[in-house]
Amino acid sequence: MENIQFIIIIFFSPLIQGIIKKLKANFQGRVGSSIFQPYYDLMRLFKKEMVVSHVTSWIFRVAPYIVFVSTTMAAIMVPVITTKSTYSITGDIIVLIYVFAIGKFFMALAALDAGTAFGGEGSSREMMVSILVEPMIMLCIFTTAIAAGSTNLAVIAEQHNTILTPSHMLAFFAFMIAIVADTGRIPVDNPDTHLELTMIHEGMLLEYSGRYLALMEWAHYMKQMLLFTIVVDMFFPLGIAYNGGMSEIAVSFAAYGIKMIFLACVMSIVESTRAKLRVFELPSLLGGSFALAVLSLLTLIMIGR
Amino acid sequence: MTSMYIYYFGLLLFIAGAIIPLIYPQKMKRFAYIFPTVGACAFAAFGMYLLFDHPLDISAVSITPLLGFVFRGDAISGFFILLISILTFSVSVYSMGYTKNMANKGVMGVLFNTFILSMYAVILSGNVITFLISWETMSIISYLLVTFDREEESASAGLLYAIMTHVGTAFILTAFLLLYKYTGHMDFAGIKEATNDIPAGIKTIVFVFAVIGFGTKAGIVPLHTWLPRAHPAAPSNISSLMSGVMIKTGIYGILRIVVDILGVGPEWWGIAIIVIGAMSAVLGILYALTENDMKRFLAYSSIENIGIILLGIGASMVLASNGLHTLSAIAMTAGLYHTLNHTLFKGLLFLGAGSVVHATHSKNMEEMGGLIKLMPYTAFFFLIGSVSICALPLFNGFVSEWLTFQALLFDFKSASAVAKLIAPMSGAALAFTGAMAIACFVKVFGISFLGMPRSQHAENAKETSTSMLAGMGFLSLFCLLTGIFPGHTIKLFSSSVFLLTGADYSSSGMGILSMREISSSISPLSLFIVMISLFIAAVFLVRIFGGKRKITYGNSWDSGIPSLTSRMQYTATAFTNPIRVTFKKIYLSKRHTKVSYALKPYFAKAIEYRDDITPFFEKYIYQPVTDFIHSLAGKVKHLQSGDLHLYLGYILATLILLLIFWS
Amino acid sequence: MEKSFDLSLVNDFISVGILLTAIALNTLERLESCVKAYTYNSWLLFLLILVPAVTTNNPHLYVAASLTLATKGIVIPLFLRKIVYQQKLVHQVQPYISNLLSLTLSGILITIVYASLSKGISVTGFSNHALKISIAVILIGLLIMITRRKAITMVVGLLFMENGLFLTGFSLTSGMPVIIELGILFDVLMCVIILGVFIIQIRHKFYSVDLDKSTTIHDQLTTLKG
Amino acid sequence: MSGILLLLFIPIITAILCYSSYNRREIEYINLIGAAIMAIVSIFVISASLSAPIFFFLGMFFIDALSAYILSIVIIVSVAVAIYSVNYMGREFENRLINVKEIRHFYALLHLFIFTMLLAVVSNNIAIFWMAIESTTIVSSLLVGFDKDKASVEASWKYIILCTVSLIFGLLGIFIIYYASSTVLVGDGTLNWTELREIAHDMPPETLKLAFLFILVGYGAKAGFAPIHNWLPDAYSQAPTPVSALLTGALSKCAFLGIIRFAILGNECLGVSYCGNLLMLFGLVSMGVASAFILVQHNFKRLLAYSSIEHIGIMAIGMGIGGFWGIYGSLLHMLNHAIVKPLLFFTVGEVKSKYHTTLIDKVKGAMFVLPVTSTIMLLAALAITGTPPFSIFLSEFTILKAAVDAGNWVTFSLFIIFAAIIFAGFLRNFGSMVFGKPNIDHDGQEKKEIVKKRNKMGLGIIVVMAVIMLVLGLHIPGFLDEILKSSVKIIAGE
Repeated sequence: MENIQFIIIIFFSPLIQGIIKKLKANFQGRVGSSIFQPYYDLMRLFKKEMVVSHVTSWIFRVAPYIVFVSTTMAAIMVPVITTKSTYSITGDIIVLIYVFAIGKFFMALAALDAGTAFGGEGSSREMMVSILVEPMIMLCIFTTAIAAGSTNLAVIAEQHNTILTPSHMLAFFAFMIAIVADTGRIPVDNPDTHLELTMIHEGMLLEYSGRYLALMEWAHYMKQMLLFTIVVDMFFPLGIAYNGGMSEIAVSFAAYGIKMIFLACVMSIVESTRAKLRVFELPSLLGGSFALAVLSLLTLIMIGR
Repeated sequence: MTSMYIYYFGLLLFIAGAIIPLIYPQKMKRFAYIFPTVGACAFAAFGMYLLFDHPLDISAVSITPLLGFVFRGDAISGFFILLISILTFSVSVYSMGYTKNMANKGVMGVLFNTFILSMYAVILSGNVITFLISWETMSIISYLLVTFDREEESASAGLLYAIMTHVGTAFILTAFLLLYKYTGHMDFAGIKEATNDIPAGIKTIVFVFAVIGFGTKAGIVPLHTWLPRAHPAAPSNISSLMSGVMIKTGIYGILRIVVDILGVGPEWWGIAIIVIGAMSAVLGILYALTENDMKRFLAYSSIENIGIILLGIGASMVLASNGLHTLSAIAMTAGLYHTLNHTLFKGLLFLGAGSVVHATHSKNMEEMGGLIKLMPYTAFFFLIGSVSICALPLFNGFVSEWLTFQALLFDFKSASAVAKLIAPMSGAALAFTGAMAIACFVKVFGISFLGMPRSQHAENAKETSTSMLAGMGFLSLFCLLTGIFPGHTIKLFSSSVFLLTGADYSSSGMGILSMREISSSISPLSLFIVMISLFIAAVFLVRIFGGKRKITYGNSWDSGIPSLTSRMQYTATAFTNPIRVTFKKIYLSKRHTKVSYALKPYFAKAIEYRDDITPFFEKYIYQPVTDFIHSLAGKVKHLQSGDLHLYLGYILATLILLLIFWS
Repeated sequence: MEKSFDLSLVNDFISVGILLTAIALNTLERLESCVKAYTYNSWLLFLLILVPAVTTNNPHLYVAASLTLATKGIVIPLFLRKIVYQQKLVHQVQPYISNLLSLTLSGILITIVYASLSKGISVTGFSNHALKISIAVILIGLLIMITRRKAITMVVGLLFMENGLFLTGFSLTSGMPVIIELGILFDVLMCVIILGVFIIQIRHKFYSVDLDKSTTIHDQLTTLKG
Repeated sequence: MSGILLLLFIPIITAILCYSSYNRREIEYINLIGAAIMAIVSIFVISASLSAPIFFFLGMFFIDALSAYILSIVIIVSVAVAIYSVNYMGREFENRLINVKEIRHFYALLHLFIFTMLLAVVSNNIAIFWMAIESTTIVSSLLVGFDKDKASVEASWKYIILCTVSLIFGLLGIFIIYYASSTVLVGDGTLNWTELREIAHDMPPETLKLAFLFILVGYGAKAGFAPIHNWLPDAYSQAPTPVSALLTGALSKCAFLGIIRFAILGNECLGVSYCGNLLMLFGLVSMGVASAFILVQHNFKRLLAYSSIEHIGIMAIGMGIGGFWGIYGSLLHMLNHAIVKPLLFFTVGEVKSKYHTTLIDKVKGAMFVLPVTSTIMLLAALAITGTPPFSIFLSEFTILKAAVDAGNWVTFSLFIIFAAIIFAGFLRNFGSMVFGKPNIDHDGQEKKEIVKKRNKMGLGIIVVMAVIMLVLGLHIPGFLDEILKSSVKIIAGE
C-alpha cells in the first residue's frame, strides 16, 4: 500500500483541478463544468490526432514524456498518506525540487523548438518566474528542515512539534505564494486565457496538441497536487500515518482528502479575489514573499522555534 | 617504484609531444596530440596511485644552494592530477580533429603540451620556488595561447589576463615569503610542520593574500574581469583546458595553503569564503545570462561554478573551526565533487562550443539556430553538458549541488549567529543560481540549437569530425557515470578529503549517498532506474490507450501571417529581457530605442533597440585605479623635460640633500 | 712653527681670493669678463701652489705650478677668448635667474658646505679654509652651469669646478705629488672635453641650432627621431 | 699577469687594425677575430684569478674574484655586441645610411670603448679606475653621437656634460679618501683599493661618509641612479643599437663596481647600515621613477633605457639590503641583466631596422613580419620584468628573500608594487608592437632574409642569448655559483 500511494496523486490530480475550477465558477456565480471535466479533457486529447510543426526536432517529441515521467517520479518520492515508504531513501525534498526542474527545463526547451514567438515568450517568462520562486521555496524548506533536523520529507512530516511555530507560519505563507506562482495561477498567470500578452504556461504549450498536450496537462495537474501535498507534509502533517496499518491509513487518507479540498478552496478564493498582475510587477510580489521567507528564517534563529 | 616509472613515462611522452612538432611542424603534427593522449592515461594512473594515499617524493633538483626544484605528490595533488589527466585525454583526442587546418600547428602543439606539463608541475610542486616558477610558467603559456591568433582584441584580453595574474602572483609570493619568514622553511612540508609558530595576525594576512592571489586565477568576483575576456579569445580546445582545469589550480592553491598548511582557522575565514563564493556564483550567472557570445557565456558560468565550489569549501572550513570534523569532511567532499564535475561538464561544453564555432564561423548565438538537425551528435553532447551543469538529477552536477546544500545546512550547527544566517542565505543564493543556470542553458541550447537557422552560416553548418565527437562523447559518459555512481566517485577521493579535514565521509552503497547525521539520502542510481522504467512504461501505456498515433506535419502557428521566417523567432536578447528588467539594479542596464518612420507617427520603417549592461567592476573599480596610476606617471614624466640645465640642477640638488641629511 | 702659521694665513688669503672670483662670476654680465674671472682664479691657484714650492723648494711643486700657469692661466683663457670673439655670439651672459638670486643661492651653498664640513674633515697645518672654500667653489661652478644659458658659460663653470677640485686636492694633501700629477692629468682630460664640446658646437652650427636651448629629446612628447 | 696585459692590449690592437683597414668585410672579420681572441684569453685570466687575486704594475692593477666576475660580464656582452654589430652595421651599410669610413670609425671606437671598460675593471688604484671611467665617457660619447643627426649629437653633448660634472664629484671623493688614508698612515696616503681596505676601519668615519656621498653621486650618475640619470635615456635611445647594448650591459656594471668598492670601504669603517641605506634609497627611487616612465612611454628604446635604470636600482637594493643572499642576488642580477637587456636591444634593433621607427605605436604585428625575433622579444620582455622561468626572476627572488630575512618589509612591498607596474607597462607596449595586423608590407621577410649570412649571425646570437636566459632561470651552474660566492666573500668580508 505505502509503496503505491503515488497512484493517488496520479489519479486524483485532475479531480483537484476540477474542484478548483468548479469552486471558481461558483465564486463567479456560474454553474461551471463538472468536477470531472479534466478527466474528459484528457481522454479526448489522448484520442485526438496531433499536428506537429516540421521545424521541431526530437526534443519536442520527447519533452512531454520527460515532463510526465519526472512529475511521476516526484510523486513517488512524496509521502502522501503514510511516511513509511521504501522510496523515501531515493531522495529528499531538495531532490524533489530538482526533479521538478527537469520538467521545467525540457518544457522550456520544447517551447523554443517550434521557433514561434509565443513559445519563446512563454518560456522566457516561465524562467523569470522560476528564478524568483526557487530561492524562496528553498528558504522555506530550509526553515522546516532545520527545525526538523533533516531534509527528508518523511522525517519532516513526522515532526508534530513543529506545527504552527511562528517561523513555520511565515514560511507557510511564503510557500503558498510560491505555489501560486509555480502552478501558474492568478495573480501570476492566468490558466484560462490564451491571450498572447499575458500567458506564460499556456504559451509554452501552444504548439502541442493531442496526446502530447494531454501528457503536459496531466503533468501540470499532478505538479499542482504534489505541491499541495508537500505543503501538507511540511506544515500540517497532523493525521498522516506512520506505518502501513489499515486503520491509520484510512484515517490519514480522510485527513489528506480534507486538507486537499481546503487548499483547493484557498486557491480558488485567491484566484477569484485577485486580478492578474503585469509580468513586470511580479518581482515586487515575489520579492515580498521572499522577504517573508527570510523573516521566517530569522525568527527561527532568534527565538529558535 | 612502478609509479615512478609511470610518472617518467608520462613526462617523457609530453616532452616528446612538445618537441616533435617543433622539428616537423607539418607531417608529424598528429603526434603532438597522440603523445599527450597516452601521457594523460599514464598520469591518470599516477594520480590514482597518489589517491590511494601514497605520498611520494618524486624528485628534487637544486638550482642554487638556496633554491631547488622539489616535486612531491600526495592525495590532494593526486585528485587534481586525475582531473587534469581526464580532461587532457579527451581534449587531445578532440584536438586531433580540431587543429587539422589551423595556422601554425607546430607552435600550437608545443604550447599545448607545455601548458599541460606546467599545470602538472603546479600541482606537484613541493616548495615555494618550484610552485612560483611553474605557476608563472603556466600563466605565460596560457597568455601566449590566449593571444594565439595575434589579433588586437585577443592581445588586449591577454594583456588584462597577464597583468591580473601577475598581480595575483605578487600576492602569492608575499604570502609565501611571510610563511617562510615565520617558519624558516621554503618547502611546504616544512612550513606545515612549523605552522604553529606563526602568530595569528600573520596567519590572517597570509589567508587574505592567498585568497586574493589564488582567487585571481580562479576568477572569484571581483577579481574575475580577465576571465570572460581571456577564455573566449583562446582556441576552443585551450579554452576548455583553461576553464576546465587551469582555474582549478587556483582552487588547489587555496586548499593547499589555507586548508592544508594554515589548518583550521577562525570561523570568519570560512564565512568569508562562503560569502565570496555566493557572490561569485550569483554575479557570475547573472552576467552569463546576458551574454550572447557563446564562449564568453561559458566563461561567466565558470565564475559561477567556482563560486559553488567555494561554497562547499567555505562550509567545510566553518564546520572545521567548530570542531565538527565529520560534517566538515562532507562539506569538503561537496566542494571537491563539484570541482570534478565542473571539470567534466565545462570541458565538454567548451568543446561543444568549439565545434559549433568551428562549424558556423561565429560565436554569436543570434547567428545560429536549428543546429540540432545539422549537427545532431554535437547537439546531443551539448545537451548532456547543459543538463549536467544545470544540476538536473541523473547527472553529476546534481549530486555535488545536493551535497553543497546539505553542507550549507550543516553550518546551522555552528556556534555563531552570523554563520547561522549566512549559510542558509547562501543556500538560497545557490538555489537562485540553479534556477538562473536553467534559464541560461535553456537560452543557449534553445536559441542556438533549436528553431530555425538564423543565418547563412548556420544553414550550411556540418557535423564535426569523429575525433572531436569522440572527445566530447568521452566526457559526456563521465558526466553520466559520476552522476549515477556518487558512492564510487566519493570513495575515489575520500583520501584527499581525509588529508584536508582529518575526517572521512564514508557514503554507503554504490548508487546511494546517505547521511546518517540527518537521516537523509539520495540514490541517483535508483532514480535512474525508476525514471527509465517509468519512461518506457509511459510510452507503452500511451501507445495502448491512445491507439495508433496520427500525426500531421505542418508549419508552426504563425497567427495567420503567410509564412514564419527565422527572423520572427524569439531572439536571445528578447529571451533574457524579463530577467534583465527584473535585475536592472544590478545590471545598470541602459536601453536605447531608435525608431525611424516612413510617415510619422504611423508607419514605422525600422525600430532599432539596444540594451547595454554596465560592467560594474570594470567601470567603477578597475578604471579609476588605472586612470589614477596613469595620471601619476604622466606627472612624473615632466622630470625628463629635456633641458640640460635642469638635469644639472638635479645633480646639485641631490648632492645638497645628501650633504644635509647624511653627513 | 710660526712660519707654518703665517703660511696657513697666506693660504687662507689666497683661497678666499679664489672664492671671491667665483662669487664675482655670479654678477658678471659679459662673456669676456667671465673669461677674465677664470683667468684670475687660475693665477691665484698658481700662487697657492707657488708658496709651498718656495718654502719647501720641492721640484714637483715647481713643475706643478708652472704647468698650472701654462694651461689654466694662459692657454685655456686665450682659447676661450678666441672662441668668444670668433663665434659671433651675443656677448651677454643671459642668465636664467637674476644676479641677486644667484648671489644669494651661492651664499646658501657656501653656508651649507661650511655646516656640513664643520664636523667632517678639519685640515690642519696647510689652511683652515682652503678645503671648505674649494668645495664651495665647485658647487658655485655647478650653479653657474645651471643658471647660465650659453654653452660657453657652461664651459666656464666647468672650469671653475675643476679649479676648485684642484684646490681641494692641494689643500687636502698639502701638495702631495700623486695628487698634483692627477690634477695635471685631469687638465689634459679637460682640454679634450672642451675640444669635444666645441666640435659638437660647430656641428650644431651646421644644424643652425643653438645647442644651449635645444631640448629635442625628452619624455613629455614622443621624440623627433623615430 | 702577462695574460692580463694581453687581454688589455687585444682590444687596442683590434681597434688599430680596424681603423687601418678600408674593406668592410675585412673590418668585420678583424672585429670578430679580435673579440674571439679576447674571449679566449679572458677565460684563462679569469680562471687564474679565481684562486688568489693577481697584482701587477706595482699593485696599481689587480684582479680578484669580484673584478673577475665583472670582467666576465663585460667580455660576454662585448663579444655578443661585436657579433651583432656585424649584422646591424652591415644592414645600415646596405641601406646606404653609412659608408666604409664610418664603419672603420665605429669598430675602432667600439674596441677602444671595450678597452677602457676592461681597464676600469682591472684597476686597483682608485684614481686609475676613475680615469678609466672618465675615458669611457669620452669614447662612448663619440659612439653615442655616431649617426650625426641633431638628436644624437644633442644626446652625446648632454651625456658628456652630465657625466663629467658628476665625475668631478667622484674625484673629489677620491681626494677625500686619500686624505683619510693619509691620516691613518702618517705622511703619504695611498690610492690602492686593497691597501685602503686594510686600513679602512681606522679611518675617520665622518670623512669617509663625506667621501662616500661624493663617490655615490659621481659614479651613481654614470651607473644611472635616479634622479641623476637624465643623460641615460637620451644616450641609450640615440646611440646605435649595439652601442646601447654595450652601455647598458657592460658600462653601467663597471660604474656600479666602483660604487661597490667604495661601499666595501664604507662598510669596513661605518658598519653596513650607512652605505646600505643610501644604496637602498637610491635603488627604490630609481625603481619608482623608472616604473612611471615605463608605464607611459612612446619610444621603445627609451623604454629599455628606463628599464636599465630600474635594474640598476634593483642591484642597488640588493647591495643595500646586504647579507649573503642580498649581495649574492645583486651580483647574480648583474649577470642576468647583462644577458637579457642586450638581448632585448638586439631584437628591438631588428624591429627598428625593419620598421624604420622607434615609436611604439608605429609598430604593429611584428609577429607576422619577424616571427622568431619578435617571439623572443616578447619572451625577453617578460623575462626582464622578472617572470619565471627566466633568469631575472631568480635573482629578484633572492633579493626579495634577503629583504624578508632582514625584515625590511617597506623595501619589499615597494619593490613588489613597482615591479608590478613595470610588468604592466612592458607587456602593454611590447604586446601592442608584437600583435595586431602588420602595418608594413611583409611576406615572412625574416624567412627570406635568413639565407644571408649576416642575418644568420644576428639571429644566431639572439637565439643563443635567449637560451642562456632560459637556462640560467632554471639552473645556476657550479662555477658561476663558486665565483659568486667568493665575490660575496670579498664584499661582505669573511
